[in-house]
Amino acid sequence: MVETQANTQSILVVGGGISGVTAALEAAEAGYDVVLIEKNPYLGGRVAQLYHYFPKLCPPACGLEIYFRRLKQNPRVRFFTMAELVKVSGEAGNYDVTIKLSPRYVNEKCTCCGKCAEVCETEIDNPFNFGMDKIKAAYLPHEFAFPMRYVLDPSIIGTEDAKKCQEACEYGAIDLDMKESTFDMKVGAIIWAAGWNPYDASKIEYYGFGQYKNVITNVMMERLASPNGPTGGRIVRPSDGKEVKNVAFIQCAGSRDENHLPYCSGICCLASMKHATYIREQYPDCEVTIFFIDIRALDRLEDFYTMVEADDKVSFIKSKIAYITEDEETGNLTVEGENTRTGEQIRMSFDMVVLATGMVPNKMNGVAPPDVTYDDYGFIVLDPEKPGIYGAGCTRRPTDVATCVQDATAAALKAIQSIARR
Amino acid sequence: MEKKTAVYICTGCGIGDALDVGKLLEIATDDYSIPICKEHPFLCGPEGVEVIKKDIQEEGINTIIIAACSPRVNYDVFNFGADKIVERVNLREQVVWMQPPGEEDTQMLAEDNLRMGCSKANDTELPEPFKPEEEISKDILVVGGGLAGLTAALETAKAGYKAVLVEKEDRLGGFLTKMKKLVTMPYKELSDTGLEDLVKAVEDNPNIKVYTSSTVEKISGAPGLFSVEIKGNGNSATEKVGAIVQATGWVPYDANKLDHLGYGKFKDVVTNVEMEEMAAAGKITRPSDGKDVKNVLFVQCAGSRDPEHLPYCSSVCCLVSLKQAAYIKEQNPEAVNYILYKDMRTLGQAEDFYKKAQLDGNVFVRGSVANVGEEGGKLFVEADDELLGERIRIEDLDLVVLAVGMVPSTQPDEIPRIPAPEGAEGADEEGMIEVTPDSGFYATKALGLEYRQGPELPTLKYGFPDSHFICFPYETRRTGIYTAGCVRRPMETAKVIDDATGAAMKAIQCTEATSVGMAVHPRSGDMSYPEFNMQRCTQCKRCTEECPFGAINEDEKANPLPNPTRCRRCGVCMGACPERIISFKNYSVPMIGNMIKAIEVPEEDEEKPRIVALVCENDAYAALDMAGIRRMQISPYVRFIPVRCLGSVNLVWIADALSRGIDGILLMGCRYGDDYQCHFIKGSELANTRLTKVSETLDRLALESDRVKFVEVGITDYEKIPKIIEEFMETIEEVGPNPYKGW
Amino acid sequence: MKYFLYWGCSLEGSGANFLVSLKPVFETLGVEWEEIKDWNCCGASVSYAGANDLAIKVLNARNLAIAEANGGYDIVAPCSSCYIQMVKVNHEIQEDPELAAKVNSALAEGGLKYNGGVRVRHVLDVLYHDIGVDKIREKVVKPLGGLKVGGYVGCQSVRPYGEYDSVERPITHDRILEALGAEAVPFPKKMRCCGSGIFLPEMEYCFHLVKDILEDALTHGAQLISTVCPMCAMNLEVYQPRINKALGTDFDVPIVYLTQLMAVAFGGDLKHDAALHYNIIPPEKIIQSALG
Amino acid sequence: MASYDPSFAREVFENVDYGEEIKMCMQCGVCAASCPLSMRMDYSPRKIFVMIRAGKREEVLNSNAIMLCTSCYSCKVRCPRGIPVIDVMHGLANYAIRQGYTPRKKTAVFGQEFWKQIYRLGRIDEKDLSRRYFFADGFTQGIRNSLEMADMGITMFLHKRMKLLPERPIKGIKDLRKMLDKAAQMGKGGGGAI
Repeated sequence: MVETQANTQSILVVGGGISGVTAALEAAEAGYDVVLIEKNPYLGGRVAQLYHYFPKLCPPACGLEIYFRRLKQNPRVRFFTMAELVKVSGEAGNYDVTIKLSPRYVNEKCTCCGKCAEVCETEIDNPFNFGMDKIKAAYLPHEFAFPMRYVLDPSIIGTEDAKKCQEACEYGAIDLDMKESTFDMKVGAIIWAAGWNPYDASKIEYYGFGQYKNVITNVMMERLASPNGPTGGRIVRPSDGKEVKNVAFIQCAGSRDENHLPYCSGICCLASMKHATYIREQYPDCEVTIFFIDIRALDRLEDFYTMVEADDKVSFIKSKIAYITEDEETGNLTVEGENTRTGEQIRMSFDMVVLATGMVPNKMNGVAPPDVTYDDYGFIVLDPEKPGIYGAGCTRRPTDVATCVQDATAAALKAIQSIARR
Repeated sequence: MEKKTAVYICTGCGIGDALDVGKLLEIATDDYSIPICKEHPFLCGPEGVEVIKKDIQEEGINTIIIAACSPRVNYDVFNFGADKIVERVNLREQVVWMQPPGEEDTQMLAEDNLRMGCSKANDTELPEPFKPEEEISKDILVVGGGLAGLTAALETAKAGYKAVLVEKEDRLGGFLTKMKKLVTMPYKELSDTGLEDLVKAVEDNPNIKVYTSSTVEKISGAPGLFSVEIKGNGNSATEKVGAIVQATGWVPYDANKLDHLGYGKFKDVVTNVEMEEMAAAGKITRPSDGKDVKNVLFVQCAGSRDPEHLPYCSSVCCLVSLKQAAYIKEQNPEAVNYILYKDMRTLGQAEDFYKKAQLDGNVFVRGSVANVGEEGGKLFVEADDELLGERIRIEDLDLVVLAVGMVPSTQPDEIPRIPAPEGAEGADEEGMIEVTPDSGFYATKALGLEYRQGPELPTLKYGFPDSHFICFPYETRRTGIYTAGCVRRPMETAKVIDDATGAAMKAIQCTEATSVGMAVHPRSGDMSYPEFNMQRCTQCKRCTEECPFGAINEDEKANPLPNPTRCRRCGVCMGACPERIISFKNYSVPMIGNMIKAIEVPEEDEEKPRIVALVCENDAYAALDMAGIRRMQISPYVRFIPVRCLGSVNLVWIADALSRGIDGILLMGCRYGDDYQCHFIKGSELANTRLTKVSETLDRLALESDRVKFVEVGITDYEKIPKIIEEFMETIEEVGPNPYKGW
Repeated sequence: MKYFLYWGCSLEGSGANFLVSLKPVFETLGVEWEEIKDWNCCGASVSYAGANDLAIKVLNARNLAIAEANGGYDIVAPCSSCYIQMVKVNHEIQEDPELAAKVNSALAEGGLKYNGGVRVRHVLDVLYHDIGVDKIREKVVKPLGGLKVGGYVGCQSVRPYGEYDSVERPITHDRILEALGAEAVPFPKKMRCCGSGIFLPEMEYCFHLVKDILEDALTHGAQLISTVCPMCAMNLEVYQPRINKALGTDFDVPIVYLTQLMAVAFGGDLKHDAALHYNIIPPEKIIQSALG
Repeated sequence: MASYDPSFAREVFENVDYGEEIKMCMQCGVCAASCPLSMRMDYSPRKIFVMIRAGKREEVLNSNAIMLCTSCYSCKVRCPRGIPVIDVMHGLANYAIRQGYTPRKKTAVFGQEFWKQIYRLGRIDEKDLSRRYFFADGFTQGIRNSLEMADMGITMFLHKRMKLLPERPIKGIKDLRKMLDKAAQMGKGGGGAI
C-alpha cells in the first residue's frame, strides 16, 4: 500500500507534462498538498520530446530543469510515474480515487550506472523517438529523464535477458517480481492535465503516411532535430539517411477538416515555421515550402512569421495538397495541389514531406465521474456549475506551451478554491 | 551553529575502481581535519544512508559532505532535514564518467573536487529565513476593473484571500461596458457579456474592497509589505497588500493614423470599437445620415501586422469582426457583410465561429485594401483580391469597419526621455535620450512604484509588460507584481479569464512564500537572502543599478536599501559589489574564493595546467552532467564550480585564481541578447560586460586577457562541451603557463 | 442470400460481358437474385445536363420504392455508376426528411412511396463482405497462377461514401483477385478517373486520363486490367486504338471484368460463362497461359 | 476593374442545386487539385466558387469548368468543409443550360439527349443515344460523326456488345413521366429542362 498522506485537503494532478507539473508546483508553492501522477516512466510529457520552443528557439530542458528542481525541493508534492487514474467517485472537496501503478521492474536503488543496458540483448522500438530507432529493453527513457531511473520493458520479463539484467545490477535495483498494483486515496480536487496525442496521420490516406517512408509528422521532426534523437540531431530522410535538399510542410494535415478534426490545432503553423528554422540552420541550401490555408501566428508570434518569411529559401504557398505520390526508386515525393493565389496546378517534387498533424485531447475515458463536460471535440469545458475537476492545458484547447502554463496556473487556483481549507 | 562535519565517499558506479579512495579520505582527514570520513560501496542504498543517519544520531553530525554522484540526482535520498548542511561533491558524472580510470589526472581532479567541497561546507551557514518586523499582508491589489481585473479579484476572494480592486472609471467593467455580446467558448453562437453578474459578484463579495473613479498614486515597499496610496473622488486611502495584479487593459490603435483607409475622411468609416459601441447602444446605422445599414465591409488588420503601425497581430480582430457581422445580420438578414482579410485567425475551437459566419453567407475576401472612397453618398473599397487574382471594387457600402488592433495601456503615447548616460548613442542636443521599453521609466503610469529602477514594470518590445519566458509566462521583473489580460498580450475574452485567474494564483503564492521567508521563481523555496555589510559600502550604486529585479532602493546618500522580499536570490548584487560587502549565509565571495584557493596548482614543470570554470548551475552544470552520462571525454585539467548565476560572479575570483597560478578561467553561462535564456534576465549579459573590464585587472597582473573567456552553453549543448574545452585548452597552451605559479 | 440485381442499361449493351459473366459467378457462389420489376435507368452520366437534381433523385427513388414494396432485399448494382446514383439518393433520402417528403410527393404521381428501407450495395461489397474471399477461394478450380492483374477501382465504386472499402486506398478488388490466384499489382493511379460518363463528348481530354492509367498499370507490371464498371471498361478498352492514334501510344491491354476472371477461375467456359470473346482486345491468350 | 456583385451569389444559393453549399468554401484548393480535368478547365472549381462570390455571372455560366465534371467524387471526398463540390458543379451545369448558356455544347447536347431518352423510354438505348448525339448538329454532320465512329460501332456489334432490338419504353413510363414532371416543377429554381 502506497502512503501518500493525501486527504480531502489535497489536489490530484493527472498528467506530468508541462501543464500538470505547473499546476502541481503552483499549488504546492502556495502551501497546498499535491499528488501528481504520470503514466510515462518520466515527467515532462510532450515538451520533453521537443528540440526547441518557438519563437525563442530555446531548449525545453532548460525550463524543465528549473521545474524539476522546484519539485525536488518541495515536500508538498508527491509524484508517481507509470501511474494512471483508473477510478474516481465522490464530489468536489471529497473524491475517492484509485491509481494504478504499472511495474517498472527497477526500484529506487537504481543508480543509473547503466550496467543492465550493457548486458541486455533485446532491442525495442524507442517510444521516445516514435519508433524511429531502437533501444535496449533495459533503458533510461532519455538523458534528462526525471526521475533519473532505468526501466525494463515488459516484453523481456520472464526471459533470460531480464535475468541477465538482474545479475548485472550490483545494487539489487532490478526487481522482476514487481506487479501491477493499485492504491486508493482521498483528494479534494482533481486537475486533468493528461495532454494530447498527435492525430493519426495514416487516417489521411491520400498523404500516404506509414506507406511512404519520407512522409513524416511534425512530432517526428522534433525528434529528428534533437541532439538526443534517433539521428543525433541530423535531419535526414528516413528512407536512406540522405541529407534533405527540398522539404515540404503540409499544414492542417487533419485539422480544420470535417473528415478529421474540425477544429484548428492552434500551434501547427508556428511549429512548421520552427521546423523550417531547424532545417535552414543545418542546410544553408535547403529549400523549404510550407503549404497552408491560413497562417495563424497570434500576437507577438507574428514576428516569428515575419522572420521566417524573410528567409528567401522558405516559401509559403496557400494550397491544400490533394495528392502525395512516391517515386519507388528515389523515395522522392511528388505533391499535387492548386496554388490558390495564381490558380496554377502545383506538381512539385520533394525529398521529404512533413505533415503538420494536429492535437487530439486525452479524455478522462472510463474514469470520469458524471460531472465533467466536454465540448464537441472532447476538450474539457470549464463549467462553474461543476467545480472540483478542472482541465488544464491541451485538455481544454489545442494550444502552445506558454498558454498551457498560464492555464495550468489558473487551474491550480480553481482547485485550491474547491478544497475544504479556508 | 557548531559544525560537526563528516565526509562520505561512495565507491559505487565505478568510482571505487577509477579512484584511489583511500587517498581521498586522507585529504579529508588530514588537510581538513574532518573527524568522520567513511567510504561506502553503495552510499545511496538503504545501508549507506543508514550509516549517515547513525552518525547524525550518535555523533551529532550536522554538516555532511557526500562525495558521490551529481547533486542533480538522489537529492531526496541525501536529504537529512532543513537543519543539516549537505554538500555534494560530484565524483561520478563529472569525474569517473568523464575521465579514464586510474589515471593520475583523474585522481587529481577528484581530489580537487573534494577539497572544494570541504572548503565550501566549511564556509556554509544554514540560512535563516527573512522575517520583517512588520506583519506580512496576504491581500492582493488588483489594478484595473475590466474583465481581467474583475476576474483576478473574484478568483482571489473565492480562494479565501482578500482583494483590493482599483478602477479609474466610475463603474466597473472596463471594455465590457462598451460591448453588446461576446464570442467565447464553445464559439457556436454569440453570448451575453455577463457583466452585471460579474460586477455584482465582485461588489457583493466581502473579501473584495472596490475603489472606483480612483487611481493608484504610489506604491512603496515590497512583496508582503506593499503600501498602496489610492487617490480618487477627492480623497485618498492607503492599503497594505502583499502582491499586485496589474490588469490595466488596452486601448484601440489610433485610427487617425489610418487615413489611407478613409478614417477621418469619411463619416461612415468607423473602427470596430465605435461599431461595438453603436451596437451596444442599440441600432447600427450610418453615422453620416443615421440611415439603415445594408452593405458593410470589414477591413481586417487595420494597422495590425503592419510594420508602419503595429507589427504584431492583435489576435482578437478576426473573431470581433465575425461577431459584428453577426450583429448586422441580426439587424437585417438581407444585409451583406464583406470581410477583407489577410489570414482568418480563428484558432482552436473558434474555427466553429468562422464556419458559422460562412453559413450566415458573409463574403470573405482575402486581400488588401488599395483605396477607400465615396461615391454618391456610398462608400466603395478597392482591393487586390488575392484569390480572384485581380483588383476589385466593392461598391454601395453603407459602412466600412476598420478592425483596429490592441495597444497595451502601458505603451506611452510619447516615449519618455531621460538624461543620456556616458557615451550613449542617440542622445539629442540637450543630452536627452529615449528610454528603452525594458526600463522601469518607460511605461505609462499605473503603479507609481517607489523603486530606484523606475515607477512601472519594465516591458518587452511594443510595450507589453509580458514575460520574456515561454516556460514562465507570469515572470515579471518586479517580484510580486504580475500582469493579466490584454495589457500583457492581445487575447480574446476566454483567455483573459484564464490568464487573470493564473495571475491571481501567482500573487497569492508570492504572499504565501514571502510570509515564510521563501524566494519565488526561479529559486522558489530558497531561504537565503543577501546581507549587506554597510560599513564598507562606497555608494558606487552598482548593486542598485544592476539588480535585474529592482530589489534594492537607495537613500539620498546613495546607500543601498535592500528589500529582501523583492529579492530573487540570484546574487547579481554580490557579483557587482567591488567591496565584497554582499553575501548570503550559504553563498558568498569568500566561499567561492576559498574553493578556488583549495585547488592544488602543480608546478609549471609538471605541465599540468589548471583551469577554473564557473558554470551556471541550472544549464551549463546540467549539460556537463549530460556529457558525463554520455561518457564524453574532456580535459582533466578543468575544475568546475557551479554558481547561482553568472551574474553573481565577482571579478575578485578571477584575480584570486590568476594570482594563485590558475592558467585560465572559463565562464559558462546562458545565451544573452534579445532571446536571452538567463533566468535572472541580465545575469549572463552582466558577466560578459564585466569581463570586458577585467582586462584592467589582468594588466595589473601583467597577464594576457585570453586567459579569461565567456562562452554561451545551453543545457542541451553537451555535444559541444568537449570542443569548447579543447579550444580553450589550446588558447592556454599558446599563451603559456601562468607566471604566478608557485608564488 | 437473396438480392435484387440491378444491372442497368449498359449491361444489356456495351457492358454485356459483365452481366453474362456475373450470372454464373453468382450461381457458383449460391447468390440468389431477382430483377427489380420494370426498373428504370438511374440517370447516371451527364443526365444532370437535362434534368435538375430532384428529378434524378425521383428517378432512382422509383427503383428503390419498387424494391422496397417487393421484398426489400438489398439491391446489388454491378455498374458503379448505377450504384453511386442509387446509394447517394438512398442516403440523402434517409438523412433528409424534407427531401424524402419532396421525393415522395413526386413518387405519389405514380402511386409509389419510398420509406428509405432498402440498402444499396455494390457487387464488390457483396462479394467481399457477404460472401467473403475464403468462400471465393474455395470455389476456385482453375487458379489464375500468378496472372498479373491491375485491379482498376476507378471512382464511383467506392467514392464518396466508402461504405465497404477505403475511398483512397481500397483493397477489396485486389483481395478478390488474389483469392483467384492472380497477382494484384499495385498501381497508384488505380483510383484516378477514366473520364466516366463524359468520355464520348470530351474524348480528346479523356484520352489523356486513360493513357495515364494504362501506363501506370503497365509500368507496374500488369498483363491485363480488371474492372467492375462498364463505363471504365468501355473507356479503357474500346478507345485504345484511338488513343494510340491520337497520342502515339501502342496500347493493346485487355480490359476484363472481375467477374469474367472469376468465371474462368471457377472453371466456367471461356465463352459461355466468361464471355471473353465479347472483349474487343482478346484476353484469352494471357489468361490461358496463366492457367497453364 | 471588376465590381463585386452579391446578387449572383444569391441567385446561385436560391436557384442552383446545392448552390448554397459554396458558402462554406475556405478556398483551400483541394478540389482543384483532386479534379482529373481541372487542368482543362478555364477556371478550377475553387476559382468558380470565388467568382460566384464576386458576382462574375457571365464568366461562370459560360465556363467549360461546370461541364467538365467526370463525376469522380474526389473533390467531395476531400473537401475539408464537406462541400459536395461535384453536386454544385452539376447544379451549375444544369442551371447554365436552363439559362440558355451552352458551355461545351457537345457535352450539353449529349446530356440532354441522355435525359430525353430516359424521359421517353425510362431507359437508355446506347446505339440510339449515340445516333441522336451524332446527329444533333444536323444531318451532314451526323453522317460525318457516324462514319468517324462507325468502326467502333461495328466492333461493338461484332463482339455482341450492342443491343440489337430497339429499347421499348418501360411499362410504367407514363407514371414515370408524371413523376419526373412533378419533380421538375418542385426542383430548385423550378422548371426542369423538358
